[in-house]
Amino acid sequence: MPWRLLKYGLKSSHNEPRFFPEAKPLKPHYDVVIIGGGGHGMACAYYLAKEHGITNVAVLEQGYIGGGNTGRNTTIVRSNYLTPEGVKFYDTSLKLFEDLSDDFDLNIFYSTRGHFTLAHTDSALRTMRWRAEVNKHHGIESEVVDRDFIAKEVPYMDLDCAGTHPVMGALYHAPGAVARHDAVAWGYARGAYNRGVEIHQKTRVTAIRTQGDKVTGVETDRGFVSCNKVVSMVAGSTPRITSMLGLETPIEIFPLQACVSEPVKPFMDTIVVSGSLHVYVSQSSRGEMVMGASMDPSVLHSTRSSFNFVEGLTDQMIDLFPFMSRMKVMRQWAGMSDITPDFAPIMGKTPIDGFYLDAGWGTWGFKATPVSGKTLAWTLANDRNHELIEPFRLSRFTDFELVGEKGAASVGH
Amino acid sequence: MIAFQFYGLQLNEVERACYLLTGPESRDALTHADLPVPEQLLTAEEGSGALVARTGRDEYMAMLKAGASAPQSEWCFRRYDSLFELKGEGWIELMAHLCQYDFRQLKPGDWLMTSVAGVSCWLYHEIESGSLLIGADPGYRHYLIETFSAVPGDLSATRNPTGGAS
Amino acid sequence: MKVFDCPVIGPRPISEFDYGGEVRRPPMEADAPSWAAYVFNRQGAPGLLREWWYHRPTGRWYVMERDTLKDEVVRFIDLEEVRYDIPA
Amino acid sequence: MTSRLDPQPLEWLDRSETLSFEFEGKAFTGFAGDSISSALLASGQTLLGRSFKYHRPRGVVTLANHDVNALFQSSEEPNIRGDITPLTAGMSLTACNVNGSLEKDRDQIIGTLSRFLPVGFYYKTFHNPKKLFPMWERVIREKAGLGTIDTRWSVRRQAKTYGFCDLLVIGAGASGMQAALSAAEQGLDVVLVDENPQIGGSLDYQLVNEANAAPIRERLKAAVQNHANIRVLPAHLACGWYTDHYVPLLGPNGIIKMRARAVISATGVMEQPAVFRNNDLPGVMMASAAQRLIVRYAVKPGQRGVVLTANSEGYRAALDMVKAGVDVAAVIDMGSANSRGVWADEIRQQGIRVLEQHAVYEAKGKKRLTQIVAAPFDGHTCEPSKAFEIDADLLLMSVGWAPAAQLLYQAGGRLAYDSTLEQLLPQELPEGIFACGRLNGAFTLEQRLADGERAGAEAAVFLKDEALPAELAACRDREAHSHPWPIVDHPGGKNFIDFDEDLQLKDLVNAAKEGFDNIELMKRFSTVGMGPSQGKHANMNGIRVLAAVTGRSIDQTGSTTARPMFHPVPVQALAGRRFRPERLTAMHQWHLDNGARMMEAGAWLRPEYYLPTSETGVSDAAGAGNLSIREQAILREVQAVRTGLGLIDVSTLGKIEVMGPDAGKLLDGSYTMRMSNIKQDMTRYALMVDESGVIVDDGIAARVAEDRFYVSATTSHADATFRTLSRHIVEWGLDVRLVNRTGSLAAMNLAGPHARKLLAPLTDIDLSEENFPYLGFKEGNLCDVPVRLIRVGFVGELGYEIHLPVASAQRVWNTLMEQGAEYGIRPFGVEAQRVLRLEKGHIIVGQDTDGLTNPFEANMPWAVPLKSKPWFTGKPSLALLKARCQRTLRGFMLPKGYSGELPKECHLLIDSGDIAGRITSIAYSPSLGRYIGLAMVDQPLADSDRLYQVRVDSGALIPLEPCATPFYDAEGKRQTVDLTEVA
Repeated sequence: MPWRLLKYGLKSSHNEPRFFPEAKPLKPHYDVVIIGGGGHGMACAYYLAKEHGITNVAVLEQGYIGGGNTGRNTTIVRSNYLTPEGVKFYDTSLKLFEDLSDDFDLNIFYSTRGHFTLAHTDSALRTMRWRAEVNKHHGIESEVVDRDFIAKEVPYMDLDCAGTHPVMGALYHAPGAVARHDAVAWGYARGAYNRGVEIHQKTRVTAIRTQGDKVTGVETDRGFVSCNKVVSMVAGSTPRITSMLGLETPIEIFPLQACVSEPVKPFMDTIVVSGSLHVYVSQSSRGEMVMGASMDPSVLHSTRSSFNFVEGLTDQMIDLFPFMSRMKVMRQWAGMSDITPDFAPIMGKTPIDGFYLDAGWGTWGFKATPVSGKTLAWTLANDRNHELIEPFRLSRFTDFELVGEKGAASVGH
Repeated sequence: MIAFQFYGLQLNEVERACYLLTGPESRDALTHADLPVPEQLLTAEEGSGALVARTGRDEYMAMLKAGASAPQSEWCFRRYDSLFELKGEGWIELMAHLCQYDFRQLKPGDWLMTSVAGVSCWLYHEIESGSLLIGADPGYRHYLIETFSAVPGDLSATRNPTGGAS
Repeated sequence: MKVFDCPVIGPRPISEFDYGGEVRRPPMEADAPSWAAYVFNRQGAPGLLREWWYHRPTGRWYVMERDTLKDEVVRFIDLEEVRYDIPA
Repeated sequence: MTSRLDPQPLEWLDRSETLSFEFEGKAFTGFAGDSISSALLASGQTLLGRSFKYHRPRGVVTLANHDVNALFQSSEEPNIRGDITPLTAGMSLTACNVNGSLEKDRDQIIGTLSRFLPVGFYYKTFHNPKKLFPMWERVIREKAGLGTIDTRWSVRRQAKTYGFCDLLVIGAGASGMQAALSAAEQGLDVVLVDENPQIGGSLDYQLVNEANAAPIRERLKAAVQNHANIRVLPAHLACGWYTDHYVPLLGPNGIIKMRARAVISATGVMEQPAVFRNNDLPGVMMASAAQRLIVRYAVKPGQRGVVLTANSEGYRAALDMVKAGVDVAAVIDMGSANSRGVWADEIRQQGIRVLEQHAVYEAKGKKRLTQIVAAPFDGHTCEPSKAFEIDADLLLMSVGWAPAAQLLYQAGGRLAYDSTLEQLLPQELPEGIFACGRLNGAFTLEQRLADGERAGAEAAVFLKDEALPAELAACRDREAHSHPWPIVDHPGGKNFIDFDEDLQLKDLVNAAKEGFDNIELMKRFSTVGMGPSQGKHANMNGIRVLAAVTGRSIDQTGSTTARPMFHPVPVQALAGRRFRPERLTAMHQWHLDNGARMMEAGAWLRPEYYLPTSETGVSDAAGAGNLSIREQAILREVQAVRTGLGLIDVSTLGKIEVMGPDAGKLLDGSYTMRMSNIKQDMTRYALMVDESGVIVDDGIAARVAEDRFYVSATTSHADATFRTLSRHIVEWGLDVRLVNRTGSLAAMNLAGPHARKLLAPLTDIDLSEENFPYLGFKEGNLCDVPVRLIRVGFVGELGYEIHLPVASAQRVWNTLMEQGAEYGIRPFGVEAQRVLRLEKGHIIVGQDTDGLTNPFEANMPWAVPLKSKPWFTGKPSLALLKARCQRTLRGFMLPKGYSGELPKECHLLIDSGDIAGRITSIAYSPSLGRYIGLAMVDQPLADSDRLYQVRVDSGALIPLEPCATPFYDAEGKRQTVDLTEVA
């Protein structure tokens, strides 16, 4: 029995330290204001304090810590992306993830499970090989596997999919992992708070003040705060923030839904994603099947659930896993995906001096939490885009130099 | 050819010569072949052995029984829709399995274009026979027959919903 | 599931439609940056958005003005309003 | 001890049908109409399950599916909810998540270690040393989850249907039935639904002994059953509210997806537990659970009972117990008894001890309740010093209610705390949403009926578009039915807030102390309300605790988001029947009969290659190495086209008629190259890009007449292209008509040196080169069928693409096959076509191009007339992209007779250690006797004359010889004349 629990048990009262600060009034000035108290926002604050010694920082969250997409995603961590820029970026993130529990001294349940992206057509198989080759080139464990391999690893999957779209092979990414998404935000938040960063929940930014083209502060529903560096890390709310500055971006918001089954004894230890069936599934540490599909087809600024989502998902899922027809769906929810034309994020400096962006996270935001926090902190400290995020600059669209993630239309999870 | 029979519910395949007319001359071509010309968009009229629906600004679909005279015009194209006729008690219950439309509101003479079992179809509630005509792209003929035939199996399960005015 | 109460075809579930995205009009003369802005940038923020919607079973295009926060169609736009001329 | 009672007036049982079943290896019996739990209790089995974390003994607590104490496993299904699942003969059930058996669960010791397992303990440890975590994780995962899955279970699917009504009333209790009636009276088409197998709700189980309720009950039930405008659906669960009043109703035979124009939620209230030490012992249950046991299942809930109450319902329940033969030892009232109505007077008259200003400090017993410890209670805390014991095997909790408002929240409704009733009540409801009955604070029978009447009338008025100010609070009661703090602390703990998650009072208090002090963070850190009953018996007390700890009001504390589904819904019902639209070509059966291996192309099925059983040997093409059966079949087909004749079914292509004065202008604007100047009876390659210059489709445009074109599109993009063209007509205000003939016309491509020889005698069209040149288009008759012939060059042989009515396609196909036999005609599939087109260097959109490829990258600068055309979709983007082309498509070859490791599509080109492109297509070319392919090559390498190096599976780098395309018949002579003229 880990001795910390033993030590805790023998104490009479419960005096564990607070994770987050008690609500306090806003100071008049901060060096940096981070809009958005999700995983990215907290990570940025954490690395600003830890790696750059910048602690006069305020994280302003309109709702509660981790209440946005941080608490709504599939919790998948992987780096088998398509483009070299994407692969390097996400692999850095995956490596950071592996040590987070130690850095935080908080168990984020980072669990390496292996990740299958199924191919049901020749063209899909070709795309998998393309990704595998790019991944291997960058030293990432990722390979195209055949039906026999899948049958051995996931014996309970019906590879013939009840007769239509049989599985032809898959991209297998052994380092693919899952983690407790809340714990990642809480770990970063506690780390930042313990290093002097202020966290303000229930504080909504209503306007951003500028002089000429330079940021001077932000208006909130709890008063004005002056600062000369503001970074927007609000994912699904990005257009609302950028429109405050009249800054046009290609971002559109689409609901991304998910659901969980009632908890059953864990039997699935790996992560299975099918592009053409638009479904993904993994089993949480609580025994719930976490399932999802692709984004809703039309723009909507809402986290409402739809019934045809869960109908389509279950219909396709039981072609792959017939026995899951005996389970029950317990709860469904949604996040708001901020999508870009090339399925790659928009990060770093913007035309407005002192205003930085961390957005365009679509369905790939959670896995980028550590690296986005780290690189944005570096960028804020040096007022220059970190080299890992230079390919994701906002100006790439003006230069028609899109990142090729959409190349293979390989929107995965 | 009878597709299936179940508790007085019948699905038959019907033969019609289908045409699509478009362009300014469509109306004259129809009147010339003394076929009906429905006035309103997405409505249909029966007459002289044919069913004619207005599907666009000047676009019409004509389904002719044997013997009716075919319309002639430069922009008149032959279609080969698969046509089915659904009749008998409980056809509304069957359609409730396949199509998100309140068929209790479909009155005789009504024309409807909607999705049935995931396939875009046109439907017409025939006036005298009271049966429902269903037309779709010929590529889906096999799929629609298979799907319509599978539903009655479930119908019997839901045939007597417990209690209440059914 | 959303229902659009459309002219001519009446109330129809969203599952019968394909989404055509934001109505935009290309600038005929534009320098490179403003053409790139037209191609890639979108209105993005929640509010009234004019969008193309294609009704598959009838093959009809609709332009709707929709509140993308409340998911409510405010108005059906006459297609004439979105017409623009292309150089002959 | 629980036991079966004599027949009850409103019982659900059919005593003529005894059902035997097995539970934990023991035989039991019950009646038809019993639930599994009621049958077990009727036989004295009160221990029904073990709690999730501490494995404590659990029994019935709500009997309303608001908890999952009674969760069973069968050989066919996990997580069976005993309280509400009807008993069926032959069931064989066991408990869930027990280590050993229900009676002897070895994991029970975890309960004794609970002091070492504080809230969120798993976040605090097990992570270092890092190596050990996987081991700990396995231990935790093994303990996680409830039921078990058998991955060999077969699939089950239930059909779904659509339903429509004006007004959906959810909940067929007193107020629901009244609402349905008053709306139906005004001519509305009403559906009244209730999740229970019988209608009546609390009008039955709560008011069975109320004299004035009986006539109302009969009248209402008869009225709703027989009203022409009301469809009553018992045993149907409203799973959730979705946009525009879309409410799926889960019934025994599957889901009815009900579209309503308005919804009335008459879903009542959920009884909330009191919190005291060991409040989870079997024998401690809600008063409404005991009433349901007696009224519905004729089960006596215990021998000697105590009622803990804070409302009049507690006294009424005590009277119900007396009537059922339970010895009621005492009624403990957490407040004062004077505002508890006639029922309190009746209890006193019967000499039953009433203890005012008291509460239960602790319950005692091993596997079921044996004794309760009561003590004076000042509204907040107990005085343990004045505690005293009462022996009892039944303790009824009647301390308050939470609104079953999940569907109201989902629809966007807002509730606010009413301090008179001490309950959250609807405050603001969105359009078309109404609430009535106890959910809306109407508690007396008169109030429920009046509120139902009000809601029904309001809905009717709303649906007739007559505005009416909503008087939501009109019929609400004026006295509290819930205690604001039914929570008694105890140094020993084990006072449960959430029975699903085994969360004690201190867990929530400590979570708040650690900073998780808002309702959403508390939920996620402590997991309160995250269990299978989703907080139905826990959220209200959880909110009260958080409000108290933070000193905020109930409304300031707020509540977590109510999400569908109200109860978990079986996947078999959600998935529904399996609809997989399959589109077949006219020659489908012929293909199957002739050994075709079919492949999916969107919804279509197409032949990939043919493997007729009659095939024996194969002409082994030199240099091809040992080929699989599939590859041999494909080679045969390629050789047939190159040397004799091949026929491929291309019916899946998009086929669009474009007519009208502006037809040319539409095509000029939609495609990159100019179309309006195609000469009569000629065709031109049609490349379509989107506004950012990315290739989206390609096809052939044929000039049929001055104002008429016939345009083809690729199989996978046909619908999208038709949609795009029709949109451009609207956007550009053009006078053009489109007709989509994809399904009405079949198409086949006859290709090979003998094509003209075969066709000539069968058609009235003059096939001479002068009359019908390469890329020509002709209309005429073939085998007496009106056809269009197009001389396309995709496969690089003399060929005619025949477009004809789908009804005559098979006949023409048969004739061509018969007549073509002398020329060695063979059917060929998509794979052979891929090889043939590759030999000609033609691209396949989607294989050689991807989501970002523009025409310059696809090495088709000739298709982008930037100078000669004023405007086309994507032109400005292509003007910018022309100068920045970073990669292009290049042909390559492997040396003749190459027998090393074969490169595959999407293998990477490597140039001085960096990625410099990828192979998009590669295949063995029998015509050239070597492997050929296309590669997307980054510019620096493409411009140089260096060999390309491709990294194959083994990691080795294989040299590729760049070469110009087309690889075969570069001048295209073969496409123009008969073989005889070409030496």
